[in-house]
Amino acid sequence: MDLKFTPEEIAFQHEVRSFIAENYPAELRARRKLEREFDKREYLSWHRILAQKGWVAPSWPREHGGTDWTPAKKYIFSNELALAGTIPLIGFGLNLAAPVIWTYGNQAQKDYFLPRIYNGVDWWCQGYSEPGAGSDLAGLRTRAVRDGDHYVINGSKTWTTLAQHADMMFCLVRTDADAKPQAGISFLLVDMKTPGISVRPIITLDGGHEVNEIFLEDVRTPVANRIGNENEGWTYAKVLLGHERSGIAGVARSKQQIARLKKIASDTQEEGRPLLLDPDFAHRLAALEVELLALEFTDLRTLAALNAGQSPGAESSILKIKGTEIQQRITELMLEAAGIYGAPDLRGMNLDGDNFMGISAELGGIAPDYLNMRKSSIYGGSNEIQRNIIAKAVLGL
Amino acid sequence: MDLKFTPEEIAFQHEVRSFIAENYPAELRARRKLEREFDKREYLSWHRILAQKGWVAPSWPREHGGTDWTPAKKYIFSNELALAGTIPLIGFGLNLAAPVIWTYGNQAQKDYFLPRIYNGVDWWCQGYSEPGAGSDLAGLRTRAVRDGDHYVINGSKTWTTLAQHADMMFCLVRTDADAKPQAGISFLLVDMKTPGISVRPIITLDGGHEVNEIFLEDVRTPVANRIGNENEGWTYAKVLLGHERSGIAGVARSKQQIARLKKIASDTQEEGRPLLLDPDFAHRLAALEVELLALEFTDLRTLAALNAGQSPGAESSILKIKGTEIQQRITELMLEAAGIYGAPDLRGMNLDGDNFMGISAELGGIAPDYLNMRKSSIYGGSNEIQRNIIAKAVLGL
Amino acid sequence: MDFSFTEEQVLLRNSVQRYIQDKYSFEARKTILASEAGWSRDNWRAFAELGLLAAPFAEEYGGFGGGALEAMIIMEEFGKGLVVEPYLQTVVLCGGLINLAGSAAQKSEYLPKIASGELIMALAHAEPQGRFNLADILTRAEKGGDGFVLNGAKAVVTAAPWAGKLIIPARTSGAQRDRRGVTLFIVDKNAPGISCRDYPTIDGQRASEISFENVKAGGNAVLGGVGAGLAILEEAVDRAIAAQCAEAVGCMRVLTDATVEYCKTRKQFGQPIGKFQVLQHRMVDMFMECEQSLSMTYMVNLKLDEGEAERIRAASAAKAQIGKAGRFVGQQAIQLHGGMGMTDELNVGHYFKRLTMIDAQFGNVDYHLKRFAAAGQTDR
Amino acid sequence: MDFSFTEEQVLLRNSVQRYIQDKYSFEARKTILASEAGWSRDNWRAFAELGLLAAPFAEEYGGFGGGALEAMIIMEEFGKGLVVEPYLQTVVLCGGLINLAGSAAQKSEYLPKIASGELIMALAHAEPQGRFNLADILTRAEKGGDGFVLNGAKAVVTAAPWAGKLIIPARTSGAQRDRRGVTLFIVDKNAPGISCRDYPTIDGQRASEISFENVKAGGNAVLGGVGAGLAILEEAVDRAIAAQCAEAVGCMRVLTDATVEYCKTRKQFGQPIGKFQVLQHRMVDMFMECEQSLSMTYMVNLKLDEGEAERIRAASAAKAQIGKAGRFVGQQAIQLHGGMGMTDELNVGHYFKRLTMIDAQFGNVDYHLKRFAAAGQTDR
Repeated sequence: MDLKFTPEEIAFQHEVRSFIAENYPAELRARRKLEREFDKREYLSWHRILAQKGWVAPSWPREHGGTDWTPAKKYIFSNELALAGTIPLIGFGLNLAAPVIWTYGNQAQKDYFLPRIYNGVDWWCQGYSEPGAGSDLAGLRTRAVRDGDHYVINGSKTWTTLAQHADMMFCLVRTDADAKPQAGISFLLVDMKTPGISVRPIITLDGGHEVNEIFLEDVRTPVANRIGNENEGWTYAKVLLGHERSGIAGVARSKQQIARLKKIASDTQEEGRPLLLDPDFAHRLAALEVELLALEFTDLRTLAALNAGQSPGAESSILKIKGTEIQQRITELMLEAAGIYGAPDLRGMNLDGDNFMGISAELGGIAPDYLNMRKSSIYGGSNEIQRNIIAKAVLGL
Repeated sequence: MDLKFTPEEIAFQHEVRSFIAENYPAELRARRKLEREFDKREYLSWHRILAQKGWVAPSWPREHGGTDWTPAKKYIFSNELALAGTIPLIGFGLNLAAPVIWTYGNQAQKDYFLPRIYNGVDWWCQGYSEPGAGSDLAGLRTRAVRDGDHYVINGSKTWTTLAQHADMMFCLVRTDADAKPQAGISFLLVDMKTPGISVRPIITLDGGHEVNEIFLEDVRTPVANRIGNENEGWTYAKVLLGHERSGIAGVARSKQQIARLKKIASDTQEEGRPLLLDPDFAHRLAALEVELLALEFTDLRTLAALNAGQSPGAESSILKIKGTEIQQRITELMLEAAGIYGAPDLRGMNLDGDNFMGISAELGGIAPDYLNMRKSSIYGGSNEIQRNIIAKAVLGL
Repeated sequence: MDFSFTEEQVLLRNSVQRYIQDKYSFEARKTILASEAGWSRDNWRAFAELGLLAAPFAEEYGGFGGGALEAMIIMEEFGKGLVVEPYLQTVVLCGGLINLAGSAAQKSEYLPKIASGELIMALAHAEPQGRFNLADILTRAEKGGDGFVLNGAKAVVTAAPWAGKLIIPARTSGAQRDRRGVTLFIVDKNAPGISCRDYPTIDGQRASEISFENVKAGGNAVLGGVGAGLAILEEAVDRAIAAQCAEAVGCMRVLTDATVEYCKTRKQFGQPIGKFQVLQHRMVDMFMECEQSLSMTYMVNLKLDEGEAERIRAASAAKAQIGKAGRFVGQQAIQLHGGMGMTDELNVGHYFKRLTMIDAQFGNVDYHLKRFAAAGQTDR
Repeated sequence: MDFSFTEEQVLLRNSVQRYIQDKYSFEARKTILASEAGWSRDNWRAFAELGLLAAPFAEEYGGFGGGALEAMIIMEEFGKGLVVEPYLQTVVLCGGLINLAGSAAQKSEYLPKIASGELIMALAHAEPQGRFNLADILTRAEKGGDGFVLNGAKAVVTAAPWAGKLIIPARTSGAQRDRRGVTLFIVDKNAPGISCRDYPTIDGQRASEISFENVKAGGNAVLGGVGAGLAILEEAVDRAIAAQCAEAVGCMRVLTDATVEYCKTRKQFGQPIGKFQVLQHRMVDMFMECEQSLSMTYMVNLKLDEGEAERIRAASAAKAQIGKAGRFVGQQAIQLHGGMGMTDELNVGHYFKRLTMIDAQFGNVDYHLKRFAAAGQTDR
């Protein structure tokens, strides 16, 4: 047992750190501070810098541009990105579409799509959920009917994250209405510019536009864009559900947020002393840091198991549950720190150089963050479902 | 809306208070301070004093010795008893056996048993639970076979509170083995001196002897001691389950315990000041007091509904859940206050006048109280079952 | 002891309920929020006609002689409707302050105008550095001319964009956080030297940051005596808390009912999600928090007149309970609604936002638990 | 980075496990507890033979050259067996103190005797007024003769009834709670002037209240330098905390496994109660607390040598986690076992009691959260 990284790993850590320092766009560095929504160009600028370096998809197979880093190096890499607070890499192409394509796609599909994903040419979105179907994917009703070399798709998808930017969508459609719910489903790649597709924003309660509803009306998609066999899409999708969970705990990101929280709480006065020293606040903050420290080591234990070639199994649901609980509690404490300044809704106001009285742009982002973060225990398999998984798969209940 | 008691109610409150002050045995007053277990004689001494005054069973029908007090007066009465910290009245006879007897018993049974219960001649215990059956009473297996004018009972009962003192037991026995689980059950009154009955103590994790297992081997009980019809006992028992819930919230008792907790926390030093002023401790204590205040008014609202002739319904499960949660948290805070002095196990040591160093008899009772109080969310329908009841009966889920 | 309402109170509740039902649908509210003003003068006039604005004032000032219980009844229904019009600010807080401490002349001048709907007022109590402490005041009022001259700044003044008059606590003596030396002033919002920066709030209300530069206030602008402002302010805020608890109970009740309803109809894995025991118990806990909060709302409104220490303990206990319960009920309502709960289109999120903001207004759970404990200690 | 054990460590764990399984059944333990001594010298001898008592000491003092990880492994298994023999007190705490601060002569005198099982020691650190603060010491050691004379009292000294020697922190200078002026003394438990009042503890161990009346301690009784005792004491206690966390993890693991097992077999309303989703999620939360606690146990044992501030934060974080988790897991194990959980006959209650006592020993959750936060602040 040993906590230390190897000298090679430490050297790698320094390399990553310097690369970020030297190459992260100054424009993004400034924007990040304000914690606002990013646009497509901003997301892609960092993606392309990493692609050029060969670092945008460390977990991919070597032949498609991946690295042969050990799990420890992958951990160090994603850790450094999070600690530096870089703009996140949007994973729908990199982590979700790509593994299905390289695993189940044909050569033409691999040759065409994978480089475009790698280099940030295509922005992907995920067409799984449908109105009314929620976490229960087997109930999907969007239908694709064969018409010569095309499928004609009719139906709708929802909760589609950042679909407003998407060039491509991978989606599940029903190709056999008579089969059992989980059979008769195919996996299609759909060009978002195809006529008949419309994207309707869903505004979330924080006022943000992250998710969308997608309507498909007689959308003609080439059969060549089907992954694998007809009616077997569910199998491919399922494999994907269990795929890449690295970073699911969000430890580094939460550490960075706690540092930000401490800064805000030091700058906030309560009864003539920094809020950070208020016993109640300090107690809750310390409890949260302790929880995060425990999660960090649970995460490291999972990583060590991976390193040793073991499969981490359903225990990684712990990382999802505790990770999101901690993220939510950080935003709660932020909101507490903001006090009455949690109330102003400053969306659409340009505050740069115009912080009226006590309200900084940073304070203005706190309540929307708190509201937005409620999603984390809902999306990606709700925490209730994660607990069901542990109960069944780990405890055998 | 009005919080005030009527002048008549206030006068009554004074009357009760003076009565307790003048009549509560001095011996018990001294014992109570040490929070130890009581013996039968002690329980009965106060019972009999109240019986003589005509106050031992306010909720009974007038004809059998009850009062015609309004719900408000009953509330005042039980409140004053709790605030004065009097020894509790054991309710198995008064609140459980008696209502079944006066509702479903025949005249001979009423004439014989009710006065004996009222005057504390017979101590009763309740024979419902059986090993392995828990909260699910329909699964009971103790059998009674008719033999002339007698039933011959074989089986066992468990979790029988204070059965070591009991003269009589009311119990459910299976009289028809072929009927459906809830049919074929009869309600019998059994003399505990009957040959074939043995009582085995169950020691609980606090080291106390409150509950027992009862073995019945060819126990002959007169058919005249059956309540109502053969095989209909379940109906009588069910009615009883929903009967008397007054005082279930334990508000007055919890208030008295919080006062005791505050006293202990004022007398305990932490970092040179009373623990009561430590911000963390004060925070938790205040949160608990707030919770109790809310429960007090939920209790009063239930009382007002009773006063207005409404039936409180399943909402009273709130009183059970919140009441026990608060009682448990009080003992938790007590244990926190005790600090390292929660550890000594002083059972069997006579500490009167011999408090070595920091350990008073009061501190010595804290950990056993904490351990013992875990039962409150288990016995009497676990809090999980109470939540099921609210979900079904109130929310219609 | 009696928890029933009088016939008049039942009628009052019914009439508010009917109005909300007819005129304050979720869609109607959305239109109000999207309007430039962000509130509806028509609704305000209707409130006046229904007698809501006059309910808690004495008859000699155009009121109906009600009190805290009437405000409680109105605010609970307003909570159910998520009413954004500034009842709490104008009637409960500012009207309440004038009622508590105003001279006969001030009462005659302001209360009838509030009761008739003519005058909107806002209380500018918070300061940028002050967090929740009502005594943390740096705004200064110096003697000058035939009155005072105010300089300073106030933060997040709800309803200020709509107000004709402001009530401003300022220091006529003492240092930051001193309990003595606070004086209340009634000042015209358009007085020279007042600048406002208006904005919406997260929960759909409007507020302002306000600065004062040599703002003149005549001697008759003083409310309740020079240097005597803090105790009055505290009492008025406690009364506002009592009313706001009722609003929060209204919000929580809607959320709990909506969640139960949603879980009965929404199906997943072949059955209504309301059949899952974990969700059932969660809803039971929501229900219990509603009930406990309602109990506390009755408690505080019944105890407002029982002496200062008792009032403080009642108000702070109630606010702590409502803050805790509001957070739990709001969060769980979103969680149990799943993705739908996250959308702006469903009403659930809006109740959640209002409850979230109520927690911080007038002091959050921590603040009030401390105040509750401190009041208990001086009590002993 | 590596979380695997060496082959030697795996062997160590296996041998402890085997011993507990064979010789430390619930019934065997009950017999030990009921005996007059309340511990088993046979077990202690066996521990010595297995090398457990020597594990963390250097080879020159009869040890096996292990360290914190070896103690961690042993204590986790001792936790699973609810071992009452004073490993923590004798080997980890007192042995650790001597190891940290003893002179060569002291090490040579005491460590081999500890390693061989010949000597039981107890640390008498707590005082009646001191709660969890290690610096809160009123016991005074005045210069006298060729050494010191001790007067004062110590509270809840675990394992003292069995001990041959005590380590006693006393004040050679300074006032109550001063960090300076604390000196450690190794004193014979039978020294004139020492009186003990022995009693069992709730969790089945034995402890004493001890008073000192002019107890003589020679100059060679001083451990680690006059006035320099507090830092050593703190480090030794942090190391004991790290070991105790492992013990707590052992207890929690047994409770969680037992609860899952019980809920799979116990039927109610026609099905195993483990089918009820509310209980399932409760057990998932127990499981997660076990895992998080194990993570923290690794963390603290790996960080003990990383400098004082880091060590303090690690130990206090781990103790806070274990306190919280132990309470939750213990309470839920009882709750889910229902009436059976309340009985003294089932092992469940005994693990619960041990976890309850571990929370208060060496400082409870509150104490360690404060210490964690304070260490972070000086750090920044």
